Amino acid sequence: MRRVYLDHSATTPVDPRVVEAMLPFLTGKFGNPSSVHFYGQEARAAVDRARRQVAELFGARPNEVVFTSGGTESNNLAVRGHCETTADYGRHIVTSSIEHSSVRGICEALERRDWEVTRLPVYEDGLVRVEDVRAALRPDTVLVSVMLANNEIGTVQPIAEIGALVRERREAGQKHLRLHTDAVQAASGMRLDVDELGCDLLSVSAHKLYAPKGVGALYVRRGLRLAPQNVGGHQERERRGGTESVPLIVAFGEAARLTRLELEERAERIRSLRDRFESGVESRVADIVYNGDRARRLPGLSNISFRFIEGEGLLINLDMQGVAVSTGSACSSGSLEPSPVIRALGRDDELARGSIRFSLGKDTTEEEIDYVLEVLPRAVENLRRLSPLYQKAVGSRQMAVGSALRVKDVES
Amino acid sequence: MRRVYLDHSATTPVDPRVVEAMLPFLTGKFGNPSSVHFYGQEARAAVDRARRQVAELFGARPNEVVFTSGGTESNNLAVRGHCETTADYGRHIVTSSIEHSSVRGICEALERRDWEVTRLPVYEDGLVRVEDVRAALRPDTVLVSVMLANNEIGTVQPIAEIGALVRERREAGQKHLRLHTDAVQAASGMRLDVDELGCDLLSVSAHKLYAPKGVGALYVRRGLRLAPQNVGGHQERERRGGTESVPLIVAFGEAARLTRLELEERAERIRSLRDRFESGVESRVADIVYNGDRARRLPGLSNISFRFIEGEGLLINLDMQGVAVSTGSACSSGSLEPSPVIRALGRDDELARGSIRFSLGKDTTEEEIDYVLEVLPRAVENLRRLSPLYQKAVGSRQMAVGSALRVKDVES
Amino acid sequence: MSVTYSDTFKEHLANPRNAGTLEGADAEAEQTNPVCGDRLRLALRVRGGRVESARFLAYGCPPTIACGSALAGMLEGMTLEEAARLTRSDITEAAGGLPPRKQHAAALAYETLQEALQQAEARP
Amino acid sequence: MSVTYSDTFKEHLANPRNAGTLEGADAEAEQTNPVCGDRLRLALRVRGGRVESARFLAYGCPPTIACGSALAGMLEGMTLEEAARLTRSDITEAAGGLPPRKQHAAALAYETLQEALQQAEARP
Ligand SMILES: Cc1ncc(COP(=O)(O)O)c(C=O)c1O
Ligand SMILES: Cc1ncc(COP(=O)(O)O)c(C=O)c1O
Repeated sequence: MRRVYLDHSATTPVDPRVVEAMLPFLTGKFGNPSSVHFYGQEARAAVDRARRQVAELFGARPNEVVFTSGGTESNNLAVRGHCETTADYGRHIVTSSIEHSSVRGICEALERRDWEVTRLPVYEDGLVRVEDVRAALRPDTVLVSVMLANNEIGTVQPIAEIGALVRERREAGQKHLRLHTDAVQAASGMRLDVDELGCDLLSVSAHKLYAPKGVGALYVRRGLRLAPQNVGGHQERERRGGTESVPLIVAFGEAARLTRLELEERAERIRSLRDRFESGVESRVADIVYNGDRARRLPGLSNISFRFIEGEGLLINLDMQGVAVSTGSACSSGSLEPSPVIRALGRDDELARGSIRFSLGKDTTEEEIDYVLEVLPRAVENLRRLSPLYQKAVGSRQMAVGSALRVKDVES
Repeated sequence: MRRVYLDHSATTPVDPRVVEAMLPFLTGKFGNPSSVHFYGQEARAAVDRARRQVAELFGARPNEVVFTSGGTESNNLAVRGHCETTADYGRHIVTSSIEHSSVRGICEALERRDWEVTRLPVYEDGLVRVEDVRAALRPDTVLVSVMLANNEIGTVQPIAEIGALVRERREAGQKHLRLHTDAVQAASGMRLDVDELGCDLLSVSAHKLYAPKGVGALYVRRGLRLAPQNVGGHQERERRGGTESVPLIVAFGEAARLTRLELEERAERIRSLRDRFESGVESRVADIVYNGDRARRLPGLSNISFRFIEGEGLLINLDMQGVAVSTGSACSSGSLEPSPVIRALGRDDELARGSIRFSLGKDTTEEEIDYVLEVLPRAVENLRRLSPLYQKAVGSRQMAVGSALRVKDVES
Repeated sequence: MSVTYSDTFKEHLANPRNAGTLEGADAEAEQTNPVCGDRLRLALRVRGGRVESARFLAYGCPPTIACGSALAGMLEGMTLEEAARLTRSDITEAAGGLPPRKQHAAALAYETLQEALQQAEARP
Repeated sequence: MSVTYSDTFKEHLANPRNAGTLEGADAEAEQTNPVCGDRLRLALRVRGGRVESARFLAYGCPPTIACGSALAGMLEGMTLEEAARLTRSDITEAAGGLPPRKQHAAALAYETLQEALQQAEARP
């Protein structure tokens, strides 16, 4: 079966060049970087090189990079690590209502430990307003954590402006206030620079950048102390214990290098394919709603709600025809979880349930997009014809449902 | 240069069969196990298979296995995860004085949060006594954490007996008391069975089993609840957030399978090579002391203190001749850190500083051992001849130091 | 949040049996799951105490569609007594099985069937 | 806890210069680092205000050995005045450099040198 992967926001295939770079560190150069002997030094040198490569990805110094097991751990270390250090100075966090479940989860855990969390709204465009951040800041706020780009709708938040605001407050005397940004999704679509962003902590994850799952990094601005979360061992300058995954770190380094080299070229290609995709959908499918600001968003992401139908049904239908996409909604026994991100845009449950994320990657081709444009309208149509909501909506038009149905076994 | 790796306790090379098993999950089968579509299901199935393989390694059920980023994280999750859950019932931990730095580190962190920690002694044999455990248990003890096999001297602790004791106490009404054992080192050298051991939590790490660094597992006995440490996402049944590292987990599964298949054969080969090594050293080098009980220890490990000299010097000397070993001691500005494990045996600082760990692996050969037996005595001799301690010790024998020195540039 | 579906299940989704509406139906039931919003509509034409035709419409997650398809498919040709004896697990089975968290779809189908049978029996 | 050593450093370790003791030495100094227990012994034979021979013995981590070797090696041929002008960083450099956490080795070598020079100067 023909397969088209349009779920690069979930994870990406490993670039063959990245596989190539990491392979030697599995078998031959397998040392533990903490070992003093030759094998250890060889591994240490490789980790150091990768650290420089990852630091360059976001314009930091190598010793500001802490390697972790992924984006989730980076977020945990950033938020919990900073909050545990500053709890004596304040217990208030400002975040957005559309953060990734990891930041959301940590904030909820902190609430159970007597922290207060202000969750900023986003508006129909999926964007946080800097004025809202300003209004939410309190004298006891120690952390602002707002993601750089959202994983479901791809909107890019005004982090540089928030960074300037945070710095201003800090200079005005609120000296424990820091800015964290989750750049896990952003890293593959836009150039990052921690100084331009003005952030103190920034999370990235390798598997969104054509490197393997299981490794990530946290940028920690020089001078900032975090309470380590994974303790024991002297690795990562006491900031994160555990034997370094040398092969994954090397892979991450190479992927960071390639991303930096090829980012603009990739982004441009992907953006033009995404535009082709969206105009194709518009001309073939009625009753759709785009989710999130279409200008301020990542180049590879398109999130669309299809009225009258439900995301998982469409997802499975597309999957049966080889097209892999995702939906933010989940329906499980006794509870409906329409995507909280789409709900935060002010959409009703039906639209939130009918949202599908298409995320393109650096190797997505025009032919693949055209195939999806062939398959998608049919899948939507078939599901709509099964949908009582759709029937009601078109009822007045006296549509002869049975005869128009293309599915098998249908009688009038 | 000829290279002999005798540091398998630090880390192991990845078995080519393990590389083979993981490779498809980097490029082709790269899905995120949380994805509903084909790629996700393929990844999910691979993780499930690996979970069964790892569960079989220690006789558990698959859903009792939580994948982590390594042994350090497994230990963190076990100790902190259990203690946070049971803090209302008691704040006392019993552990040993020779735990790995990760367990040691977490216990120290808990002490700073008002937990009490009893550290059981080991005796000259490097073994914990069950009676000491019994005496240390208090009504408010919620956790006993004693490692199965030590990473520096390889001694195997009486966990089954401790497990029986813990179970007895639990049945007598101390219902929150649990036993954790760090089996990171043990897994490569002895068969594990969580029911025979009677433990509730057990940590393992893939990179000691010829799989890559960066993945481990925690056995969590059915019914036991842990406070998750890495939060966010629904992975690992809410016990550990973060996108699963499918390639590393698959690698770990395959390594677990191979370990289970080949363990006895490997252990026997390794033990006989280790014995050859030790009798070779005995016959060639005087003034040595074995560290740790020589019967109750892992088959591949030999820890020897060489009098009058310092471990790191010997390590570097051996390294310059291609032999990789390790020492538990570290000397850094303003502080001496002689191995706490060797100190716990009652050895003085000099012996603790002069300790070297030789750890053999499944692919160690007789030729390699013989090469080390050629190189080691010379290295020891050279360092001793530089050593004022040695000079003093042999001073009375009127030894003509200069003429006997084999190092270059020496005049009488 | 991952879920594995059987081939039978997928076949129901790819090619739903008996989808649509029915002119001159003897029963037209519609039930909504109040929690998650899933909806199932079932129409029956009954002749001589036997279900001659059955059609369904569904909005909701794939299990709801598959259960609608499975239910309508198995109903055709059954007597009303046979239909009344159908259980939730008969529907689940005909749909090719459901993951634990998706059992509510069979419940919805079952409720809709009960309503339809009541309507059919109430007919003269 | 990893540490990278230079080639010069390793050469000092593999082939220490001027190791040993000296018969009829004009100075025999021994210093111990009270914290970590490292020991360095330095013996000098002085002729006409110039170091004719220098020998060292060392117990401790590799930097202590390398510094001993480097120091004894560079002393031979120096006048006592030149030797007195040596600094800690001269020793570090001659040893091929030291990692930050190992600077104490050069300090020990320096202290030992000072003691030896005092002894030598105290000689008639
Ligand atoms: C915005 C965002 N943050 C964090 C994560 C978590 O990263 P990881 O999958 O490496 O744990 C993801 C992806 O899953 C993400 O999209
Ligand atoms: C006994 C013991 N526990 C825990 C660990 C930590 O495991 P990892 O290196 O996977 O973090 C190690 C090895 O480093 C170990 O030897």
